[in-house]
Amino acid sequence: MQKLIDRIRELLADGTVARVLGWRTGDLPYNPEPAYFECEEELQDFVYNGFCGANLSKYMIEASRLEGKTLVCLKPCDTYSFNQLLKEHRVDREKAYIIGVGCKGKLDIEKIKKQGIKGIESISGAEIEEAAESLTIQTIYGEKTCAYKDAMLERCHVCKGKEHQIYDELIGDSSDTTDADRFAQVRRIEAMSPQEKFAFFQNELSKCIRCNACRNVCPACSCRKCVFDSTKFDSSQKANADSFEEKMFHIIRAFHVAGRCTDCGECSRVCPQGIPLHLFNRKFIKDINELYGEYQAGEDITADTPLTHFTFGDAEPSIVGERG
Amino acid sequence: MNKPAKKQAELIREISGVNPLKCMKCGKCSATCPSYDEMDIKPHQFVSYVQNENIEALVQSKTLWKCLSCFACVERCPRDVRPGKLIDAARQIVVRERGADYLSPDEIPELLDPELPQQLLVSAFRRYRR
Amino acid sequence: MSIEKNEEFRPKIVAFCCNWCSYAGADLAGSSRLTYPADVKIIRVPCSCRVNPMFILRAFEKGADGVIMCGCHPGDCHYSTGNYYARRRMTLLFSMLDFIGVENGRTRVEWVSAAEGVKFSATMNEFVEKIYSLGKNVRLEDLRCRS
Amino acid sequence: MQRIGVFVCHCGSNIAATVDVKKVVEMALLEPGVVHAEDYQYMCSEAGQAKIAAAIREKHLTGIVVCSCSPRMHETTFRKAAERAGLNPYMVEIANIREHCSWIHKDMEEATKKAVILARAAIAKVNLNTPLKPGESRVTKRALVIGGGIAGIQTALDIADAGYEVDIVEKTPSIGGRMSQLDKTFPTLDCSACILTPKMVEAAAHEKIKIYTYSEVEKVSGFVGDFTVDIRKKARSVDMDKCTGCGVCQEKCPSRKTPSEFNRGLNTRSAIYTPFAQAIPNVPVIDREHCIKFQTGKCGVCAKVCQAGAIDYGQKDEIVTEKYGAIVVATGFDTIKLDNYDEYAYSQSKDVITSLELERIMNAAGPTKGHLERLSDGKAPKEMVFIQCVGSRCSDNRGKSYCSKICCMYTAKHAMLIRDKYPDVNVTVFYIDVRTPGKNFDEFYRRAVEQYGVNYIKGQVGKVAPQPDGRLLVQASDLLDNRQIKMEADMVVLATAIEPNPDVRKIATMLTASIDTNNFLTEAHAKLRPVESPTAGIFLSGVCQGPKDIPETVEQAGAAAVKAIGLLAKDKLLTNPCTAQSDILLCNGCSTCANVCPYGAITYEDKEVNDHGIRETRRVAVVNSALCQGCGACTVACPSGAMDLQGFSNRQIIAEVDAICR
Repeated sequence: MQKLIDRIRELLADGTVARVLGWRTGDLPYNPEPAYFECEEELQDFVYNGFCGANLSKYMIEASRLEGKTLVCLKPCDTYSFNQLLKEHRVDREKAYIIGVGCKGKLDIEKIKKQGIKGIESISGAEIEEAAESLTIQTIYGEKTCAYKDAMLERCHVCKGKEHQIYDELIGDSSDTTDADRFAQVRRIEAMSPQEKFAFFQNELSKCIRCNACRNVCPACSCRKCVFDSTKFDSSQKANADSFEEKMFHIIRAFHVAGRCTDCGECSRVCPQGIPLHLFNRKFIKDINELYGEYQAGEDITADTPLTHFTFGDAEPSIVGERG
Repeated sequence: MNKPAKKQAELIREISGVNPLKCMKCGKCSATCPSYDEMDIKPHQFVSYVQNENIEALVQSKTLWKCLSCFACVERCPRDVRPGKLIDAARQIVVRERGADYLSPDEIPELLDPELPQQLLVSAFRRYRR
Repeated sequence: MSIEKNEEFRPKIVAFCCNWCSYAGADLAGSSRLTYPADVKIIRVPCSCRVNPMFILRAFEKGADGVIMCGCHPGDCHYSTGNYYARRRMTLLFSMLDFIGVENGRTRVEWVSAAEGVKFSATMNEFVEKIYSLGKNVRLEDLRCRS
Repeated sequence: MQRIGVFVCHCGSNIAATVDVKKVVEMALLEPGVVHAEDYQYMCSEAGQAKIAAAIREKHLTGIVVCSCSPRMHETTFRKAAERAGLNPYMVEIANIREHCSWIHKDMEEATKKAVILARAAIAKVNLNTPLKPGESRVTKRALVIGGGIAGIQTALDIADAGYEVDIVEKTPSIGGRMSQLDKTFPTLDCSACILTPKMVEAAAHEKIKIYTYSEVEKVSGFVGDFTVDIRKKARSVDMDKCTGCGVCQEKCPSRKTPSEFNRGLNTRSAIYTPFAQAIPNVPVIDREHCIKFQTGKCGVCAKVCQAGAIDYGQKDEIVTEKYGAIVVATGFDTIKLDNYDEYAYSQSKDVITSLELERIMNAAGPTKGHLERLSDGKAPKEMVFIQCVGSRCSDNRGKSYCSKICCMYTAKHAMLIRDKYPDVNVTVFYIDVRTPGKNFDEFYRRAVEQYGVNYIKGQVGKVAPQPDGRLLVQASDLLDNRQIKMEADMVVLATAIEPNPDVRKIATMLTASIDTNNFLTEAHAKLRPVESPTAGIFLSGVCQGPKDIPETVEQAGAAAVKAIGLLAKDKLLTNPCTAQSDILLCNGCSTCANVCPYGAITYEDKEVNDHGIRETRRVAVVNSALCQGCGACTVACPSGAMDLQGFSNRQIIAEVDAICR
């Protein structure tokens, strides 16, 4: 991290960039938050560790409108999102100085808590310098340990790879964390009976409190005004939510980002109710891959997006029923 | 050959992967065939027989054993009907029926004729190896 | 979800038809007096590519028991490519609905040309029959009800 | 809130016999916004329309719903009636209670219930309708014809005769096209040049026609009535104004080894050349790739011999930009390459030729001066074989799936001409089917058989094998006699499939005209609009739309001209107001919509917006309503809901859905 901070200082000092978009230490040891840094002093709070899961690319929409260049720290998976935004003309490449930061998998505090570790005071082992095998956690009940792998976010187990898709320079090493099948969960649900599927989603979606965190964090949900907030579509706003969007919110949202979602997994990470929202997106990705050929949003910004493209021989919609 | 003709025709279509209805009866298969004169049912007729589900006649025909499987007809058929594949499939049906009238490997040396094209042997081995 | 006969289940079925082919096909079914159940109500759209997946979700949420979309045959679109986009959108949407446990039989896409009155009527008869066999749609109406 | 009137038509007994129209009126009155409802025997009649007009005036209606037959039948009628009564025509909606209700249901109660719901949906929609006004766009009274073959020439002449200016853009150095390469034409055996040349001259002399030869369309922008086209005039290296067409340069040119395009490569031409004697314009071009001066810098013979001083080695390509109201595509065809058909030995023997090559051989101006002879040894053939359907009617990816349509007739022509001129030559035609629909066509074919003794055999040829003695072994089947034929021939002529000119795909993309998998341009309607492209202002002439013979091509060329004239005759065009519109405040500028627009109607502009007090410049989508045809693909692709379709808006359709499901 020191090398990263030194380089950031340098670029800020020589005026290459006007500000830095990174992570700031939060009020708890495991909740760093996205922040702008505009001067040397503010960098005191700069942090980059295993808990810096937040994808900063969406903030670049805003930063693209600011004076001068913004230095942004992007993890490998974040660069897909940045690329996708670039493709949609939502960010300005000229306004961004991208430091591709290394990633050894990001941590999920909920997974730590699920292991019965409570009253956390500090955590070590999350710094990215060390190839930490385990986390040492000081709690009010004493010291606990937890394997790094067991605390990793679901998305890191199915990581797309640690190669940055776009950057100005790279700092820090990455290590491969992929050890699971990205579509295993989707397949498991596909194999269920309609009754089971419905019960599963009804159970999950019933937890939704419509806090909109998933939407607000999603780099693909970058509309100036969301259709759910727009009167033009007659799907009313949160305040006077009618039943339509209450029920369909997540499906509509998934459809809106279909073909554009990079599977960054932020929706599931930020959901306070722990709903596995990424399943919707991944279902679309799996279908797109199977029906229209492998496609990874944000990988090649010149590629045709699956929903704005077609071939004469595309599968008929009846394939859904036929493949069982 | 106790299965109903319809079933067998279906089987031929299945084994060969050919839709005989695509045939436009141009006769290029028969024009192309090197064993034409030896055959009682000509390649283009073979397609019609499958279309008409007259399979009994096919399995009894000389054609089945005169086709060299050179696949010239398969190569040149403009409609992708591939008569050679149909003949091949009919042969498969016969071979699969135990006790039916087909050659055993022991009989072959005696039947070998120096005039016989090498290709025939090669394709025969290819087929009966299974 | 079996429906008992005496319940008098009458499904609500929404059919989106493109103006140039399928709507005309439905007109032809009408002028040829080819009957199909009155449960089907047609909404005219300029092209199948105008059908937003939201409309279909909206219909289900408002109590529709089945939604069918008809358009020109691939390659015959009045706007040349509209139905190709529609085909992808609907395939993905139907797959998603299937994924969350909504019976696939409740959604359907059929390509019907202006000359295919017979096909239009036959398709509607078939679809309605399917919806009768599936019964009332309850799942989409309350996907997010308390458990 | 709208003030809506509902008008329920009995359509005699067509509706009223199965739908209780009174009940529909009664129920309609309960719907929000409805202030008036009535029923009448025939709403489309004068009296019915008068009722609608009266109600509009008396009740100050802002919208109406007519429950009647299909909108495809009388929507225009009722819209016009409303307009006459002072109501915006787009405030009219039709509930189709005839084709979609009374005619298909037998039970009165059921049909009535459905009619009520259909009316309810239409009322719900009208509640959200807004008055729409068709836009106007101007018409540039000049047409562009792409391609200078018989199709292009005919279209241009017809348009010019109607008094409009026409430009022809032709890729090669001369107009004339394929027809100029033909020797005789079926079914009357006219000399092709004799009937074509006068047309070429007429076009060249016509004061309204301007011909750009050796030129290509480079770029097209704009839309119906107002296209802007860049034409690249390739450097001819000869000054068109100075050249007298004396031909001395061509005689003296020392570079003579270039295969002649006009003679299908059967002989050679000079580097400075006109494709054929009757070329129009009669001004040669220098083929720079083969010109010694251009390749080595040393020569300049043509400049030395040119009395007129017309040779200009320094000439450069020139881009001309012109405006047009209508564009006619007449790009024609070529024969397919025979690389996939090794069995016919086309590449192995000079004596296996295509039919188009035979045309050149038979032609007095051709490589053999019109003598039928083998190209390998110059000997006169005794046995000739014609093979039909080479590359046509193939579903195996080697050839084309369609029938090329002209081959049966030109083969009959060739066979007849050969038997007529060389009675000692045996002619055998191997065919799959002989297809001769057309006036005097079958009679023509029968004459070849009956009068000229051409031997027609049903059965395709399997292979053609060159023999050591130079003759050709033809192995075929005779399906009717059920025998295999092995015969020797001196020449084999392949009726090679035709395909659209390969350049047409590029042109179609420039014009956003749709094209099928075979590269034929798609017509707007297979039966009712065969010479129009679905893209407004683009018309199709000749083989670019599908295989055609000369009479059909000329017919279609005339039809395309009429359609173009119909457009040019208008001073202004009314545009369909049901177009997409983007809400500037919602638009993300993401370009998704432009990707799905088949008409290229969406562009992006940096626009100053005032978003609730925040002033900034944003990249936003702008729809050109003159180009937009209103399909709505963009509205669904748009992630933010900024794009909406007037007349079929999201809210309107959702209101209909709600009304039906209520």
